[in-house]
Amino acid sequence: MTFSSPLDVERIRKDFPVLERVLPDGSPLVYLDSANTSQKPRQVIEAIADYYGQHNANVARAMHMLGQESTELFEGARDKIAAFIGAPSREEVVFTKNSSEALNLVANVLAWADQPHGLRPGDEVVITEMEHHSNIVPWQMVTQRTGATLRWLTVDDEGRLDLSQLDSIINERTKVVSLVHVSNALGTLNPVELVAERAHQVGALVVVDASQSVPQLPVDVSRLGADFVAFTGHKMCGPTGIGVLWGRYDLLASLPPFLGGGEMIEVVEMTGSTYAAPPHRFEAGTPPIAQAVGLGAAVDYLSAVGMDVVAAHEHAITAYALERLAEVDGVRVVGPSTAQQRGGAISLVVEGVHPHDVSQVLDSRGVAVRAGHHCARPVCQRFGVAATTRASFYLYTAPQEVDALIDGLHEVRRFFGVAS
Amino acid sequence: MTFSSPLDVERIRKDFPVLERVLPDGSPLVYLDSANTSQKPRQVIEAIADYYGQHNANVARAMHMLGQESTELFEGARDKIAAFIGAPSREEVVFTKNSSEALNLVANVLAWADQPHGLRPGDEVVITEMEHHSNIVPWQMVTQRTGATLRWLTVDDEGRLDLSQLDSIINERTKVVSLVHVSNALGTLNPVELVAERAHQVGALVVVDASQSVPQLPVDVSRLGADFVAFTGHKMCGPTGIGVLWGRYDLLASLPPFLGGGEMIEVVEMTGSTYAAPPHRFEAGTPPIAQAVGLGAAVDYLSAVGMDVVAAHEHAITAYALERLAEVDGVRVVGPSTAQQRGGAISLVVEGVHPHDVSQVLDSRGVAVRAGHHCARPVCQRFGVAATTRASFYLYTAPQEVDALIDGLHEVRRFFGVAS
Amino acid sequence: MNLDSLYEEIILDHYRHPHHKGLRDPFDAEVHHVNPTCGDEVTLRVRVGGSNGQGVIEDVSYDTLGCAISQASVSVMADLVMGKPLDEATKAYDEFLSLMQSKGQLEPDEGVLEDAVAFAGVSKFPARIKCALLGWMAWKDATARALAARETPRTNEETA
Amino acid sequence: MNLDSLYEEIILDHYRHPHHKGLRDPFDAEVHHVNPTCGDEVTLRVRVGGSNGQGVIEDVSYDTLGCAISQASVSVMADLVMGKPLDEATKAYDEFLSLMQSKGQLEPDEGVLEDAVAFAGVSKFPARIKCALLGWMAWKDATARALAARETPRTNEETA
Ligand SMILES: Cc1ncc(COP(=O)(O)O)c(C=O)c1O
Ligand SMILES: Cc1ncc(COP(=O)(O)O)c(C=O)c1O
Repeated sequence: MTFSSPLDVERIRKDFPVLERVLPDGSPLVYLDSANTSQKPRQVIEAIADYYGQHNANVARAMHMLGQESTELFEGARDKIAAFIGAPSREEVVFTKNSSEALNLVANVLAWADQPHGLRPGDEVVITEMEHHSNIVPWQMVTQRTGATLRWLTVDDEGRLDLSQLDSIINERTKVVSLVHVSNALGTLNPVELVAERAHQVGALVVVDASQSVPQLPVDVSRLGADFVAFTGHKMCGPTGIGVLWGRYDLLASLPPFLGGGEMIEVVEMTGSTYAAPPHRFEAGTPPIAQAVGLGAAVDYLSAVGMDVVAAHEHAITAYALERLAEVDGVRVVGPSTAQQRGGAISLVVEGVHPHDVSQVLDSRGVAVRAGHHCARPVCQRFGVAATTRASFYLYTAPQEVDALIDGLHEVRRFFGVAS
Repeated sequence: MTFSSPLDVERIRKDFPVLERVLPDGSPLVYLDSANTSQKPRQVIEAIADYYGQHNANVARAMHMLGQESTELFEGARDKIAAFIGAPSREEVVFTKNSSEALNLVANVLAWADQPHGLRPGDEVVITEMEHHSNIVPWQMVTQRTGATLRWLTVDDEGRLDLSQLDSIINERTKVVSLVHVSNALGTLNPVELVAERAHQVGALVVVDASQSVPQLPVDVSRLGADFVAFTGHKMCGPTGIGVLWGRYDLLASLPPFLGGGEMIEVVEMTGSTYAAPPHRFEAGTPPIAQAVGLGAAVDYLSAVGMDVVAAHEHAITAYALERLAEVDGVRVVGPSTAQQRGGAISLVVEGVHPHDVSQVLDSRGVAVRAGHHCARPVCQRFGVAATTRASFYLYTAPQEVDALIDGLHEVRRFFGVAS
Repeated sequence: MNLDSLYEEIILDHYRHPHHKGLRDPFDAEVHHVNPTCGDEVTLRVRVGGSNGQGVIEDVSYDTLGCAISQASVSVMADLVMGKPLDEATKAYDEFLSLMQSKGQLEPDEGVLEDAVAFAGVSKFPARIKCALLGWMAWKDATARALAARETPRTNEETA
Repeated sequence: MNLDSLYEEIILDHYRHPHHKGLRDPFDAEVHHVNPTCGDEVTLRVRVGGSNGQGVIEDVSYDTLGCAISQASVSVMADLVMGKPLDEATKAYDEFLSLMQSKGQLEPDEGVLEDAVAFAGVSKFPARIKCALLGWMAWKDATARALAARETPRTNEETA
């Protein structure tokens, strides 16, 4: 088995302090849970500490020295993120607390919007069967509240969207199509452009949950065909507590606000208020300032490595893992079995052993994976399993860590007596 | 003029790295903008860096070593915060992104709730004229959406609530009373218990915006008479990107969720979902993990100093500042003129000089204050000013910094030629 | 963490050969519990007999979908409570709950818990405590419902 | 930061003795602009004359509530654009906007900006740029509206 990546993983690993952790028995930590949350490089940790220790102040409102520094750092981070995703304008980048809030924001403001975008009884919202709960539940909530109907594209046995239904499920009643770019549960990379084209044909808005793709692939929002794109800082070397909603400016400017409060207003009177222009209209209260600074440092870090290089490494390690997994008897991959059109999360089932028990045995050997439904219960049900074990990779994942996973899976089968 | 505080300010100041900053000309930074956001002690900055560098993982979902550590740190922070505010149960502490989200959360779930708490046409919501925009705009938005009516208690010339209207404004149509504990614009400490008693008489719920009080005073939610209390991490030595909503457990358990997504669910099916118990019901998506850890470190820090000591220091420095301000001709305090029933934010007007220009001159001398309406435009209008200059203090504020403010105000008057 | 302190031989035995598994009639109450983090599920039935003064757990039957810990735990629990007077069964429940919350600090009472003492190690694995408790919580809930149903006249087919 | 690089003598003069202040008739358009961060306000009227081929700014009058920078800026702006052909006034606007965005890096063209060159220092104070721009933005908006109104027949009392 050969492994080849354009990335010098050993050099990258030195930037991530947590990768130096060892187990009580001295064996190294093998962190294969990056689709859940990524580790943070020193550069990000230090940017946050430096912000708090040297420049901390509230933004926009303060005109003193620290206030100017923090405002420049915060709005500078917005510039960096706009450039990172190819946003035509920095005003299209809205900071939220995570992807989930970004998706809820869109769902709620569409429920409250005037025509043409407002959700009304008889309207339809289309999602897919492989969505994360954060792209299911908000739409269930708003369709219930507005009387609109929730529909979904189903998934085939290989974990791909069944596009044969595309033209019937997305039809002239469809107001919104919201789908995941790269599935966190299956790893599938969806043909967003194709779905978006159909959605736009019928005048529907397109929301893309890019929580897994922005960290892994070069994503250019101006080419994706989306009207809104959501992603989350903690999965892309950035801090927790920050997410991003990108939206087309004209659209954002036509929509009502989500949360009310400081910074999102124009003029407040007791009897009524007017609202600021995007992005501030959607950023009520003190924003995640230090977190934006940290996310800015994260995109600097990723850009310095190069997102094409990150993607190539992710592809190489995923291909390597899929090949090596095929060696282990009684292990079945849930989702695409090759690395084509695929991200770096691999869900697997060890026949006869519950995913909890799989991950427990792996953890005892320092191999950190996730077991459960990965906040995507419907797609687990689609594959007839309550849960899976998921290994997921990032730019700091070394092929030896995949080897440790494979060794661990052999041990799992031995320990629970299912090895032949 | 004498100043006496139980706190060793010089020792405290050593914990705050940013206080070592100097201006280009070498003069020290005098940070008097703590009501806007507080500075962070080393202990908090290090807790965050240590979290990212040594324990970072997603919570609840991960059962590997790092996942267990981060879950313990995160849920441990919830315990600390529950203890800090005297919450009868840790399950009553909901993490939000800031105070503003906490207040919007309550407003929205009350709009969506079934009876007896749901807002309906004819119902009334009562706020006050001295609220921060974050406790005005959400209620404007939900009353507009539900057809309920927004009413408010007015403010007298000393910046106190006019309680003569209490029984008429809060009446049997009132469903919610939401008010600020300590005003960020005036400094006023409101008699929350008294207002809450009246509200409960008529069966209304009481929401307290404690964004300024939890940082400054010992606050015990079980004695305040409130049903919900909101506050924000960045004003109490903690990080940005985190706020807290405390709510009575039985109430939280009876209310619908706010945002939908990962972690707030029980069972998700494509056709509908059931929701987790509080607090998780109200925490969709990856929570502000590192921020909770940082806020936990902040309450450890404040508790070690002692909140009664913090309050005594704040009181002493406010009294000192009010006395010294009385020396400066042409300076008028907007809000209570003595330190009784008062927090440590002092809004002032320099006759003949716009607050922007006041703060610019002060900034040129290293004195950082805030100029503007402080996200409380209605109360500025009440006092016939578009804006004020606000100086605000915290446990690290030294009396010499108040002296620097006073010297600066004399210079303001000289520079703009309004000194007699 | 040491695997053997979690997966005791007794636990692995019950997991491989669960006792009292499969839903049975008659029963007084049936509940369905889910662990939302992982999707583990248990459906559990309870039959409470005995005189009014003192109930007796006559039968516990169940169906599960879950990990070794949750499956073994429900099996051990069924063994333990079946045939026991209600107060003794409840005592075992309380003892088991304390054990799970003990972070490995409690010496379990083998007289009360019997085979369930094998779960002492689980309390050191916070993520697995919910697995071990799933069946017990379901039993507690089902029993409470069965008792509540006894207060009201039985009219449904369950009593047929 | 050095105060004198912000509060140039010319600025303080205009602040203390603003030119063209007070709302006047006749006018073609009136606008009200607010700076939401600080609450500064300006009400501004514009009268555009001239032939169709080339408009001329005949009058600018205003009322303001604001800081020294915003008050001086609107006064200097009124001086500068009044009596100017539309294209020259617009050129001054563009030049002023560039100056404000220059972070102190641009050498302003005194031929175009006259007294407004005194605001060069403001561009080094990001928080004050909005103050300096408030009146200019209002003028730009009012002028655009006045021109739009000329396209449609004048029927309202403004033209009386
Ligand atoms: C009284 C009051 N309420 C609410 C807020 C809003 O807090 P945040 O901006 O953290 O949401 C603030 C601070 O800005 C405040 O002072
Ligand atoms: C595909 C996908 N969507 C949405 C989310 C939610 O992100 P967050 O938890 O940061 O809100 C996740 C991650 O948990 C995800 O993988």
